[in-house]
Amino acid sequence: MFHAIRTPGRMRDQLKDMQTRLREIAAAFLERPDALFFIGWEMTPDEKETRPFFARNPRQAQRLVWNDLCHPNPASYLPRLRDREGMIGVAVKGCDARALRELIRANQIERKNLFVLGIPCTGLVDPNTGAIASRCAECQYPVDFDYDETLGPMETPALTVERSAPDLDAMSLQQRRAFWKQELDKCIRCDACRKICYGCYCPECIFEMSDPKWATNRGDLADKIFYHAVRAYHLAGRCVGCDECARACPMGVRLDLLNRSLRDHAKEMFSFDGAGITDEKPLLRTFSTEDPDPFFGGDE
Amino acid sequence: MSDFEPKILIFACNWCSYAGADMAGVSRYQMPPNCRIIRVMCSARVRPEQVISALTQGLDAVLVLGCHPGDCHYTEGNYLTRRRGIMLKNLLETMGFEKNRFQVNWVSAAEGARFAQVVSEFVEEIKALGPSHVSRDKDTGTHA
Amino acid sequence: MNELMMIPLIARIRSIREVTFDTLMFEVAIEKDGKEVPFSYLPGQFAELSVFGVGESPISITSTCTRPGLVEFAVREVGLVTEAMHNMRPGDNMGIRGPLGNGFPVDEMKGKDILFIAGGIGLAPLRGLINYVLDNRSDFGAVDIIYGARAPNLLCFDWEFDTWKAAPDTRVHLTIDAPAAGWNGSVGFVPAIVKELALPPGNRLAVACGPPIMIKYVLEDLAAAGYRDEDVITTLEMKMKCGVGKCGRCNIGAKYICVDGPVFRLSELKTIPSEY
Amino acid sequence: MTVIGYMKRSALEGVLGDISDKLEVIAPLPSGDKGAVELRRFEKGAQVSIGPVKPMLPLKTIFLPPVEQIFRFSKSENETTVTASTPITRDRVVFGALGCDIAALALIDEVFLREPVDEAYRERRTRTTIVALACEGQGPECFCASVGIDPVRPGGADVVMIPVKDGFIVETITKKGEQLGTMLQGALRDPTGPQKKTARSFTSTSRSDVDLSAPAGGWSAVWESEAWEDASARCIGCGICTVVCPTCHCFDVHDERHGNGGERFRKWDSCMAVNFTMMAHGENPRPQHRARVRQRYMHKLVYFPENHGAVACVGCGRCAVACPNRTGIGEVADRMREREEDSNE
Amino acid sequence: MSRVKVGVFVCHCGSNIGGTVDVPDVVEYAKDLPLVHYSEDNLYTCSDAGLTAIKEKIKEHGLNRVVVASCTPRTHEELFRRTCEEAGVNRYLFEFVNLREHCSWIHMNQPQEATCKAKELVRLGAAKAARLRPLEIARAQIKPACLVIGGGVAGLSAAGSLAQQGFEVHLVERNDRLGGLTVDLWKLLPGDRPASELLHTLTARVTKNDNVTLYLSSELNEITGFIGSFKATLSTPSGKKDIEIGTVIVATGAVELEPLGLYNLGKTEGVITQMGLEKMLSDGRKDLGDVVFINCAGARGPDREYCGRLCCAVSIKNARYLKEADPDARVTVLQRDVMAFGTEFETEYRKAMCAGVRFIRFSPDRPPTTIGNDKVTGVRIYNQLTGEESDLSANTVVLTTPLAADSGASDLAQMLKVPVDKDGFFLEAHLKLRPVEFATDGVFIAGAARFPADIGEAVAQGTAAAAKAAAPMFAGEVSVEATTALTNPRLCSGCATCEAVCPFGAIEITQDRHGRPVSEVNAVMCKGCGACAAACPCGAIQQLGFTDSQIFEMVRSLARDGDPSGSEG
Repeated sequence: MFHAIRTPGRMRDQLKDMQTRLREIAAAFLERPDALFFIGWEMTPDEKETRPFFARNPRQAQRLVWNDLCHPNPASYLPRLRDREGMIGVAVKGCDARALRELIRANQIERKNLFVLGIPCTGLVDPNTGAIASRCAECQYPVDFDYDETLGPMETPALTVERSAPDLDAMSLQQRRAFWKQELDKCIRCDACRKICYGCYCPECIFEMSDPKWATNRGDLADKIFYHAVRAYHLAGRCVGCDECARACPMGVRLDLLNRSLRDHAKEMFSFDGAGITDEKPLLRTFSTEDPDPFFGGDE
Repeated sequence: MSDFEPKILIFACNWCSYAGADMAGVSRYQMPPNCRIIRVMCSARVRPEQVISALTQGLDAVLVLGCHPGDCHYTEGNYLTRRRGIMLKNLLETMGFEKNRFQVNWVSAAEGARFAQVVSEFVEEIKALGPSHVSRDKDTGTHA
Repeated sequence: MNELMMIPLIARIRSIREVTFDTLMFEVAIEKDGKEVPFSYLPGQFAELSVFGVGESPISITSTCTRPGLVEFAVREVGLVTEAMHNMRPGDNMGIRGPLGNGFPVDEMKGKDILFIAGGIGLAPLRGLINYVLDNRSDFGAVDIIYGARAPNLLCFDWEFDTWKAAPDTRVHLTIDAPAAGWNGSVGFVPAIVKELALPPGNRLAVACGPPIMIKYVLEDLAAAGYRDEDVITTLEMKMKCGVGKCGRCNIGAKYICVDGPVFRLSELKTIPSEY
Repeated sequence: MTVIGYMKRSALEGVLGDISDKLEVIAPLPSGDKGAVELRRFEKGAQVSIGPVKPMLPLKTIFLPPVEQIFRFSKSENETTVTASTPITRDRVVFGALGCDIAALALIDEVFLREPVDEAYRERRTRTTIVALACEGQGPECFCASVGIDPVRPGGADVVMIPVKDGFIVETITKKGEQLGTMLQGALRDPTGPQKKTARSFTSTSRSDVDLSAPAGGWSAVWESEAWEDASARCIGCGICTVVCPTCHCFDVHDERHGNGGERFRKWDSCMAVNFTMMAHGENPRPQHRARVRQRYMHKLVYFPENHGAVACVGCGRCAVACPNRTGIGEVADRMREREEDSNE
Repeated sequence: MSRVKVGVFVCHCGSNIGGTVDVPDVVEYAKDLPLVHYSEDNLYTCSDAGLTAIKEKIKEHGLNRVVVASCTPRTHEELFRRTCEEAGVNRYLFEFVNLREHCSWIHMNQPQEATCKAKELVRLGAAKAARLRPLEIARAQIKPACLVIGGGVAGLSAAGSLAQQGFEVHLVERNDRLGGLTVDLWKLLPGDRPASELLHTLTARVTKNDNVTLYLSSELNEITGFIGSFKATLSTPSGKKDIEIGTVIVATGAVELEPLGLYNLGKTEGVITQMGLEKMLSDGRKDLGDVVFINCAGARGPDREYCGRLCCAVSIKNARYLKEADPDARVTVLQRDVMAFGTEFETEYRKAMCAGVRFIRFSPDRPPTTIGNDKVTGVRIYNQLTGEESDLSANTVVLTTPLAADSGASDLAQMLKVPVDKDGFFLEAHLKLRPVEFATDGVFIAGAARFPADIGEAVAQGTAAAAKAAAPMFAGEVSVEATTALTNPRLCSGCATCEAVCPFGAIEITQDRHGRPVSEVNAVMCKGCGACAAACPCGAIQQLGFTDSQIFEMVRSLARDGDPSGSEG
């Protein structure tokens, strides 16, 4: 069933025929004997959003959709499938492709086991408000990613989306502290934010570890500040800004602000222009002797 | 906050800053007694998660000391510390920690005076800031 | 507050005895509000021993309820809590909640011949039952004990073997996995010895406890030897936290291993999915 | 069950304010700025939110708190003194409890009030009066009708308030309810005929087409089915469903030590967590992700009914709303039944 | 292994510690720390009496962890470790707590706080000691053979020096002859002796010594392994050859920069470089006519900031030779600055002037330009002093260009896992402290491959590198501190973050038995800095002796176990 898309008329047909070609390509891929499944999106039961879908055969490929609600990142399932024999098809938009490049670089999936279908996205829509999603303010397509097939030119669309409030840097220290106290009070440490993130692929996360017992699980403010600070730090220089963590949070905690602030700071201090854009080494895996040195003389 | 006595953790790298601390000791530079030094082989061994854990378990400040960039015994350890330090400082400030709760500084093996000066200034700064806003009282009751 | 649910009593360590290089036997006295209190239990039951500030772990009671005095626990060092226990000294105190679990069906075992099969630390829960049977020797038929370990110095409770061998109509068959210097007993895996002895089911119950891989082959051999599922009893090792059937950790099928077990007949085990 | 009067909607906050002097009052209050609702302590002047949005965290939160200290201990020489923690200090009243959450409490009682009784839980249950709010179906996700729950006069409630025009008909059910009723007298007026009639004819419109029955051949037949692979493929294992589910009650126990003392506390846990069944020596009987997904649904739809006679689902639909992939229990049950049609392609 | 029994030995150090810190109070406090079975104080723990006290108490109380609270570990750590070893306790089950330099000496007028700090430092030390695990020192055999890459002056000097010390040397040279750049030079300073004469003595030392195996027209195409056991594959005219060596010396030299297009080099006939001139001089060409040298051609500019160091000397030398060969010819050197340092080059500079060579200065923002399209006829210069432009007639224009890095250098660097700087020259471990070594053990550097060097420096660096390489080869074995990194394959996701941050190339991503990528540390190459352990998100790789759980426990104890001064609640 085709979803009533909120984007302007002219784009609607473009998305519609892209969806048809997506289904054709997926079905063709699933004909191959070594194809395991094709990961794309399908509509949720209430037809208001999309969710990942593992099409196993050409018939199921007809349930695949492409529209401006395809928020989930299909590449985030690949680390779990690293040991599977056979080819895995995956549909990726710009931010997903950047995530996929990070995963391939980190040996979480081998490029030769993947059939990557690039989709030129023209900006996603927030299902609750209908407006262009704030995550698309971060929109950047990777530089020369080797897609197997694409549905069109894979360039960063010209989107003018201003970033979602609040702007933490503009806040005073007291305001920021109050903001995070109010946000983290809502957090119930269900850890959905790290489990949906493509960047969290450690076999055993330090928050599940008993020796050393990093997370104290006391559920008080200190424990939550520790959790969210470490989660954000682990993604410094690796986060593509897809904001899936914020979307998955059942209590609506604004986690994306932490990653966004780190991305801005990485750009400002090291002119690091983002994860997965090029094959340049990730931010915290290397250094430069010309890095700024705000510490010398402790004059901060 | 005149009577507030902060509890401060210092990570010192074995080859330069720990030796600098020794030099300060040998030269009998008097310092406030708020700091505890943990020795690591290189400042690059200090895990940012460990700094965050220290600040959220009740310590008032953390100072990571390393060799001056270029002098690292392991050639590039302090460059990594510098980059990690810059990102961690930003993250902590974004989450509501004061700017100077976490500091990185460079002290060579010969700079006893500089070590004493850096530590004394740091303790004064933290005394001015007061206790950490996340200082968990040692024996909290139930959360519910 | 009842001591079973969450609030432990104090278990003061009276003595620590080395069983193997990584297993110690603790003799503890149970205290409530500073006074020693009796602690009654059935063979095969376990208790949640806790090291305050570190955690809790379910340990089977290895002493025999028919013998008055202290309660004994054999603890192998595998994780944080057991490591902390191994660092304790006589006089220190642990926490204890118990007795927990159902224990062996001693009444149905009366009058029957019994074949005990154990591997490594698996002898700990059976030792209590064996001594119980030997203390009420006349209530039970022939007793055969097959016990094996990887090496001679890993055989637990070796100081009991002689008294067991001397007991009436009781045979003890010891084995080790691979030949070792100074060992002239039989060599081979426990399941191999079970097959070799091929004791007929007849009026006999088999009680088995040991590492999962050994239990898997032993159950196959017993079935091949004609033992009915109800005649084979084993005790399961499963992740447990509360030990009183509430925290959901040890739930397999409709059973809670800590309350409906840990002792199960093979017939009962076949009704639940093989997730253990 | 006796009708004790009619209360105007506008008088509600005032009454709760009066009661809060004597008892601790908990009510659904707004949380954050996006219309979310949360069961929190009512302070004088707070605004109760009664409306279509149900609190994301269910009623179990105030009987089985997310984190709860069990006891504190302190050591000197080698004497250790253990002091149990007091669960609550004042009697409490919960206003605005929903039918599904109250029904869920009855299921949790089956586990926690069974020998050996969880004292802390029992004390919280006995010292809390539950004021139910008859609901006509909170949102599109509700399907309490499909699991036979009466959202108008839910069993287990001490008092029921049935919304009529711009107020409520208040009915007390249990003795505890009557005691609370005496406190409400000040704000109550005699109900008029039409008000009593609307109260009696109050109906709920939740979905009744959600079918949680077993697939053909029973659930054991689907134990090895590939359909579990499909159901668990997109699931990221975050366990939100177990957090927001009113009947989920699994917990984990942690110790903490500082100086010569410390404490033991328990916190919510989820069968979806990777290390839920991980043992100290590294063995994990449920290592694969799909086995954990299977365990969650088998426990609710098979094991719990086998032990306690009722499916452990009260049809509140929160699992579908909270799940990042909007997968609810109803959809998985359907998927298991129709698995023949999919798997043989 | 378990059943940890910690012994704490607090030192008075005469009055250095005891004068400020209440040592008996610290000893009493240490008695009931977790897992501490014994604690005592002594006047001088590092004295014989102190050491024997430690050994006795270890036996008496069955201690298996030792904490000494005295002075800085940097002085007596080895002494106390050996003492523990002699008493049967693994040398790494020992922890030092610094109560002198870090406590008593710096809080002399605050005895209360100093004692409280001392107690807390001892508590941290005991907490870490309780979590220490026994470690063994890693040793590697060193094969007494060296691979010298590059047969230029530096390579020959290194190879000759090693061969004379009796080591097996494999000398690989890309060209079909030895000597590198020096082959194309005519006469050398000082003494204007022919270059071939010097080369003869250097090559003789190599070709005549049967310890040296020579591979001409050969290249290194693959090398694996680490100090003491490198396996290299050479591609030689007679096919692939595998050799095993203990050390490697990089002496690949540099090439003369040929900035085509600069001053119409390659476009206008008659514009050549110094090497071109050297060739002509050694061919005895006399018909050069008037000659203009243009120095700093392609150097000290935006894309190549460094100064070539020896190109000024070359220009001075050749200018004098031209003048002497044809006194009537007008030889002019256009220079931005003359780097003729030391006595040798200063006298050459004066000799050239006396011979009639004219030196004219130009500034980089108004460089000279050549005149003539297909054949050069002169050079237009802007004279800074007079301020006008003027033309110099010239039949030949010689560009003095700096030495630049060989284009193949970065591939070789990749192979050897050693760094190159932004100009492509190999980057030594430390400019002043370790000039001829790389950070990676067993790999050394000599000659122009590191930075433009004249022949004298190349020879000196060659012998220096040979000496540095000889040291481990003489020892025959290298032992490495055991506090190296170790990976736990169960926790490793194979993301190679550790491999990326390791300064020494000691970490490799291999496959575990399921074919999954897993990181593996080479204990001999690992220096134990711990950068990898801090970079790994899930702590799969740990630095032994400084593991996460040890450091975490110290921080937890410091933050959560309260101040020891007051009565412990």
